[in-house]
Amino acid sequence: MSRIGVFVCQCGENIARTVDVEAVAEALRDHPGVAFATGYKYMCSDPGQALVREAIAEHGLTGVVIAACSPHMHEKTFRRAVDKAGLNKFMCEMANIREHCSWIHEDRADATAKAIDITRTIVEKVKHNQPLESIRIPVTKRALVIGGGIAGIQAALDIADGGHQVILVEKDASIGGHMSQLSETFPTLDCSQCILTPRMVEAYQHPNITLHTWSEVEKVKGYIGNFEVTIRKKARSVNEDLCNGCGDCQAACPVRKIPSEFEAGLGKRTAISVPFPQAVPNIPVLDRQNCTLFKGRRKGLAKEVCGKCKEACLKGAIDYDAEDAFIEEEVGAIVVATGFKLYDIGREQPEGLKGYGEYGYGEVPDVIDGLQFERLASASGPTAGAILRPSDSTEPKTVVFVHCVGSRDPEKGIAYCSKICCMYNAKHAMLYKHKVHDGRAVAFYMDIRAAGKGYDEFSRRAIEEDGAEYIRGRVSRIFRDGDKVKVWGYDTLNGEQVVIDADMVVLATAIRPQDGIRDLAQKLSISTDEHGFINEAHPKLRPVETNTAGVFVAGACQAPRDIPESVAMASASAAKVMSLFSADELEREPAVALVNESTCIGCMRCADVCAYGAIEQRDICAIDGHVCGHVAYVNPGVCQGCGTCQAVCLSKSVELQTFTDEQIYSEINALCAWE
Amino acid sequence: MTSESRRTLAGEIFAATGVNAATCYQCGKCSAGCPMASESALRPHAVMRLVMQDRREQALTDESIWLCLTCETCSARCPNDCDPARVIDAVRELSIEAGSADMPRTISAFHKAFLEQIRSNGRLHEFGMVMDYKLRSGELMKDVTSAPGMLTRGKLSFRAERIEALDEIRRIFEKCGVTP
Amino acid sequence: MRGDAVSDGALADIAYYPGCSLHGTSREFDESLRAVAAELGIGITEISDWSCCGASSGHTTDHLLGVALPARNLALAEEQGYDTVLAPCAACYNRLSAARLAIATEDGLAERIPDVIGRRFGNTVQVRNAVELLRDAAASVEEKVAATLTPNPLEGVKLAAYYGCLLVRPAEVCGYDDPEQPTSMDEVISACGADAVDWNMKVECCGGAFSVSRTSSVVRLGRAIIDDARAHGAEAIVVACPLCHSNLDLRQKAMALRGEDPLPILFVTQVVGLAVGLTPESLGLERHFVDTEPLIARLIEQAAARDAEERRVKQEAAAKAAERAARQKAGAGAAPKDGDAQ
Amino acid sequence: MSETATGAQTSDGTAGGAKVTAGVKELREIARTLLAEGDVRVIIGWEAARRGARPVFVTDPAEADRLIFDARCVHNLVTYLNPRRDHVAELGKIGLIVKGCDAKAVAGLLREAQLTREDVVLIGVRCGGVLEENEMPAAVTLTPDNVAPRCYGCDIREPALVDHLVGEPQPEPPRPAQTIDERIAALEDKPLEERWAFWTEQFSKCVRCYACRQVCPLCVCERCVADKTRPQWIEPSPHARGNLSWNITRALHLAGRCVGCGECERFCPVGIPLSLMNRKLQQIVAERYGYTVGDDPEQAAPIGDYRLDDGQEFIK
Amino acid sequence: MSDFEPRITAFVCNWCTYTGADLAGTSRLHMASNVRIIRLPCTGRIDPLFIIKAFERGADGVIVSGCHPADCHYTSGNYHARRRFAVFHDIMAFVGVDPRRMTFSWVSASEGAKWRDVVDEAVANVRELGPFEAYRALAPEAERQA
Repeated sequence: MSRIGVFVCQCGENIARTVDVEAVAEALRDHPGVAFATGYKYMCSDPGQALVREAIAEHGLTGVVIAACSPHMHEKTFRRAVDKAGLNKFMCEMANIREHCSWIHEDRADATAKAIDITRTIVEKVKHNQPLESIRIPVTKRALVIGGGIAGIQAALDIADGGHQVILVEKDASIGGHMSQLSETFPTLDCSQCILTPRMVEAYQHPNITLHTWSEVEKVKGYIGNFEVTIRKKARSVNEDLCNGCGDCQAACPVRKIPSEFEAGLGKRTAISVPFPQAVPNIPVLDRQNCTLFKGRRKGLAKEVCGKCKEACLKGAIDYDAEDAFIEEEVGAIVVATGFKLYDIGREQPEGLKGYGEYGYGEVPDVIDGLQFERLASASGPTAGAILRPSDSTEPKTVVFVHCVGSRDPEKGIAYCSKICCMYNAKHAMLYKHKVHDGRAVAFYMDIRAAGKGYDEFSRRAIEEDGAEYIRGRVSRIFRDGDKVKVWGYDTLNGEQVVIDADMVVLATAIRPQDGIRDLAQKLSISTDEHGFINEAHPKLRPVETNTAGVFVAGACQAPRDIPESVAMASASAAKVMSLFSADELEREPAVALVNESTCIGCMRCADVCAYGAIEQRDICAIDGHVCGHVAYVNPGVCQGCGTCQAVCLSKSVELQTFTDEQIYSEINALCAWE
Repeated sequence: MTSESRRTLAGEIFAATGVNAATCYQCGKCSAGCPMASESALRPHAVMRLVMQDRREQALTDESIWLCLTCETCSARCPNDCDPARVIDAVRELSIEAGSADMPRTISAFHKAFLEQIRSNGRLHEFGMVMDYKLRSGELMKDVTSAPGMLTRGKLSFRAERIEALDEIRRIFEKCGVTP
Repeated sequence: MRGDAVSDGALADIAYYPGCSLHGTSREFDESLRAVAAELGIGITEISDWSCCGASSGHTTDHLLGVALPARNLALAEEQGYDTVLAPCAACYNRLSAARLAIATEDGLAERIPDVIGRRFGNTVQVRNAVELLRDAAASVEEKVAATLTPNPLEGVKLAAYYGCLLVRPAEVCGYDDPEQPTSMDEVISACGADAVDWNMKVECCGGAFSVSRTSSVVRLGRAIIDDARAHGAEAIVVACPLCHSNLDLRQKAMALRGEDPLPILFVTQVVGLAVGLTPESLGLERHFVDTEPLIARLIEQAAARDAEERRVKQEAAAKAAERAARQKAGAGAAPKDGDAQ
Repeated sequence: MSETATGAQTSDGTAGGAKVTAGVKELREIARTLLAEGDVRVIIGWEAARRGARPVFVTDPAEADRLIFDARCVHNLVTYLNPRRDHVAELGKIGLIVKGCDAKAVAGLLREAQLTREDVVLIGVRCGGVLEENEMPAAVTLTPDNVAPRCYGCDIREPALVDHLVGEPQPEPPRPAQTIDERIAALEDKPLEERWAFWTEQFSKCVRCYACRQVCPLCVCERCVADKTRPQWIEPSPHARGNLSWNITRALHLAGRCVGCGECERFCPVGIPLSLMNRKLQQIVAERYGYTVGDDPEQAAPIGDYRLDDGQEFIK
Repeated sequence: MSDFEPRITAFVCNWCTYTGADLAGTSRLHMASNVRIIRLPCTGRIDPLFIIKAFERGADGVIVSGCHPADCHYTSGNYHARRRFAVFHDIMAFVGVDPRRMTFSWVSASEGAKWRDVVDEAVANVRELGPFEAYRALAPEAERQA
């Protein structure tokens, strides 16, 4: 027989004004199973909590009901108090007679009657509460960071400096990401490489960081604190241990005309190459698609048609027969930092997007995108920093910069603002004017979005000091006209059409998530929005968490982000990871589902509705050990306690702790007594 | 849209075209490509603006709406799917209903002559139309130079083609409440 | 005006909706279309008792009227048992298609139309334009051209394909080609052995219905188009729209050309006609205001010359071969002399 | 025609007026080989008995000729695959003869991991509908008066989920005097009160024998919620209130799962029109979620699945 | 029937509606006192058996309320609930239970006022329908004596 203590709070006047607290206590006093009931002015005050502790000791209470405010307000408080008194804290529940009663009713009799009902209902629930222990999950204190751009590097370094092992996976040959392609960065115009390269090297040399470039995440299993990750190391054809980055292979390679991805197609590379001089690691990758030797092999030729790089390599590091390798890693947390790619205005488009026919589908040679301009402006770029247009390598005297290409264009499939374009357009206009003093920089914009420290000042400077012409209006058509590029625009501010014979046009094309993001999201069972950006757990309060515990997000894979924001997110994720690593075990409320294996028939309907993949099928064996059937198993580490599984279970063979069928049944039953 | 908002110009336009004028964010791309922009005071985006702001008088009485060629360039390139061409069509209709239509005499003459031709023949008899047009527009000497050329090239015939089921055409005009 | 069929029954007939212009100011479009269709074995039968589609005054004045007038003709085609209507006139094509779409998508319209037009209407008929039709027949056009005995006058001539508005816009109404960078007419031109120049005004507007009522605009817009075509080396502009044609052809004189020879404006059907060896007369080429004669004459001349040249080369080759054969007979058994080695 | 049928059957020695069509021959042949070659240990099908068709377990190839298939083969034999009947499983690998509707039930068991496809060899029969009542001395032709109403408008007269498919194509089942849908519509035309009166009256007859549960091929729980105590959601004693809870719960548990084989109603000793309930639920999931239960095990069940734009007109 | 006070049991999710009801309290929004709330983690946890049992135990009406679509704290519990209760709603109507006795609603943590309206409307509806005698009449003889 349970001995429950009921404590009715007056909450000063808040409850007492409309609810006769004494009457409530009185009514509950002779309710079966209630050993003690009293009212008090402020239950949450120290003396109030003391009252509870004493009563527990004095009356040997097995359960406690605090009739006061909302559990969202003080449940923790009172459970702590109960715990102090040596009673399992899950034996304490709150009856909400303030928010749900005294504050919303005026008639004292009504309110009092209702308060009695509410309290009785909770008393009935507590009769069926079970003492529970918090769930403890071991934590593997190693982190996986996916993506080696500035966000990934920052996260990896922060976690590593915090003394934890980090595995950094990058799909390309070098870390550095898009930032390494940039010339100078807004709003300070400091050289991107100069600030990034040291961080890249630091990450490479950090004792706590294991770097896997030219690698991708193949498979992810497990849950927070206990992920098992399979990494695919794509065949590089170069032995990373032997290679000393001398570059002889590159020099020897006869295939020299491949458009360089790093140079955004404006420069050329060899078939075996490091993407750029400052690459980290400085180890080349053999591009089998373009390599003569492999072309020969694909043709099925008997003998190798090339092999110059192998001959040239004194370290014997070239291995034409290398194959993809798989590495298993156990980690406790994962940071996703896969970054962005640029929208391409071409005719062929991925799901749901349309190209820009009115801008010539990107087939006009002197119409380039922002990253290409970065390479033109970069001292280490294909033109050594000289602004020369692609078609004929002459210096363009009129350059048009077009904002919002793809962005804010639902018709083309992208409704959102890409956020960074306004700033880098201003930067581009500036850089151009700094290099071509007699040149004309015209920018077509819809709105200038320069919110950020020093940002508006920066974009104003482009107009006021560097004389960039800003025209408010979208461009209707861009087409080649002789050796000029015609731009048809409109100046909405003084209401006239503007036609410009440009030498070069730079399109601020939209920011899109990297390819393969949806697959990756699936592997991690995290969600993406309709554009493929990763959803954060809460837009305001949990911006770097995802809806899968233990998986965090940083940088432009979550939404268009500039460098400072990406770095901030990265450090935030790192902090989250480290707080997760701060204890050997993580403690979770035991509000999880539990399967009754004696009645479960393993129909797995529960697994179908579990949003967290917490439920798996488990074989059960007879005494003789042979598998005689299967049942559902709920992984307490993953279960979040929503109870949907229980509602769909036909035989009621799964129970959600703290909200069991018996507890709810008793609550419903208790209500039949109202008059 | 609520019945309340239907009474506004934007509301009527929405009812007639399904276009919510508020979706126009005034980027000007429509006007940038409009072939008639240089000749009209109100450019497509400006029409959208007037509709948005419920400035009925200006929208319905401005000559510009009659200068639209319905070439659809604006709608084809609108990034936010506002369909200015359709909106301008609707504004014209309202303008006619409101009787506030002060389309350029020549243009209204053209439309009237055109529709009259259809109503009375079921098909367009260009020669007849041009004649009728001249009377309505007063541009009596217009094109007298090219008319002979037309004839010699067998492009204009004096005889009007008339369809058999004229009653059907009349019916259509009545049902639509249009009298040229 | 009962439907006088032009059909050799090679293909299932499709309904032919000429529209007013093709019976009037652009009858050469009608003539050349019928001629070409016959040549390609495409059976087309004129919808009997068709009426005007109302373009463009209809929909400019009243939306319902703008839908009802085309709907009547679609209903006729339906009754007369066709599943496809050919509307060569771009304006008709556009109105008919627009009406189809409106009736299919706008609330209550489908129910309302039968009452307005006083006929049953299931909105089942596809609408296609001449360019679309010829593009899909491009293969058979090429065959025809190859099979034609008379030398192809269009071989290598530079033509500018001009689509204008109504063939490609709005995309959801037309949609048989890319609205900004269409290629269908260019494909037809190439199929004829001519080469389609890459130019910029393909889809810009020529002034459409303002030909009569606001000639000044038409002249301004038309000139931009003609200048650009010429700048890209076009020897003629190809159109598939009576409005465009009269604007560019009839109004070209008014464009006060600066000395240059006027630029002939051809209907796409006339181009195909020439390529498959039909006579200029049968294609109504003499009806244009900009005289097409000089161009055609020149082309035919060049073609003849090319042809003669080829024949000469062939004959020489043949002669050589014969000679060699003869010599071989003579010196049978003897080692081949150098020069004969090959 | 029953004469010719009897003639046919006496000649080859089967009792009970079964017509030995080419299809039945084929059926027996397959059964014989399966047993002979040891692919299965038992064939579960129908045989003709004095009072009509009844289930039969054939383990000896020689006895394959006992098997029949005609309009009297009403039983849904899939209930013998029900894991609760493990004594059947003990006989060894099963060869099961299924009509289209039966195949749907097999799919259901597969879908809910109560069976693996390898466990059973399925012999599908082309079906032209069955009799409402299996106790017929001879196979008679179906008429609007004797056909099982559920067969009208059947969407699966030729199962796909089978290893063998036998029998010649059958004609559409006739339209019964009153279809189930018509009965439902008629009921729905009545005001709420009358519907309530109708159902509570029907349910009050329930004696809780649970025959409906026993014959249902998809009632597979080891421990039915109705038998659960602590808490006891469903009052066990047969009175109107508990009966209502039981019958609504039973129906809900079959929402999106019921294959409409009608066995529950056929076996109900007090004649509660359970197929109205079941059919109504089929209508609901069909109207709301465009779902009709089929014999494809991969097809996701409607309850336990969702779409972001599911209708919610009933929600404030 | 004027002195009839409906008894309504509300099954609400902990994160949206329960908190919304808290907000109604903190904003002192007065409402009918006929509703008794049973707190559950998520509408996904709510079993039709709860509602049937509530009716058995003498409730005249029920309310089921949770997070708006896309707001579920557990990402999809409310979507599953939506299907479950759509079916339940329809079949109960078929059996003859007046749908107005069962109120389903989405009330977010910020919709205190909406909660007040839901409550008052539900109470008004049930008050109009009167006590659920039809259901109580099903109780076994013995119980009805007591």
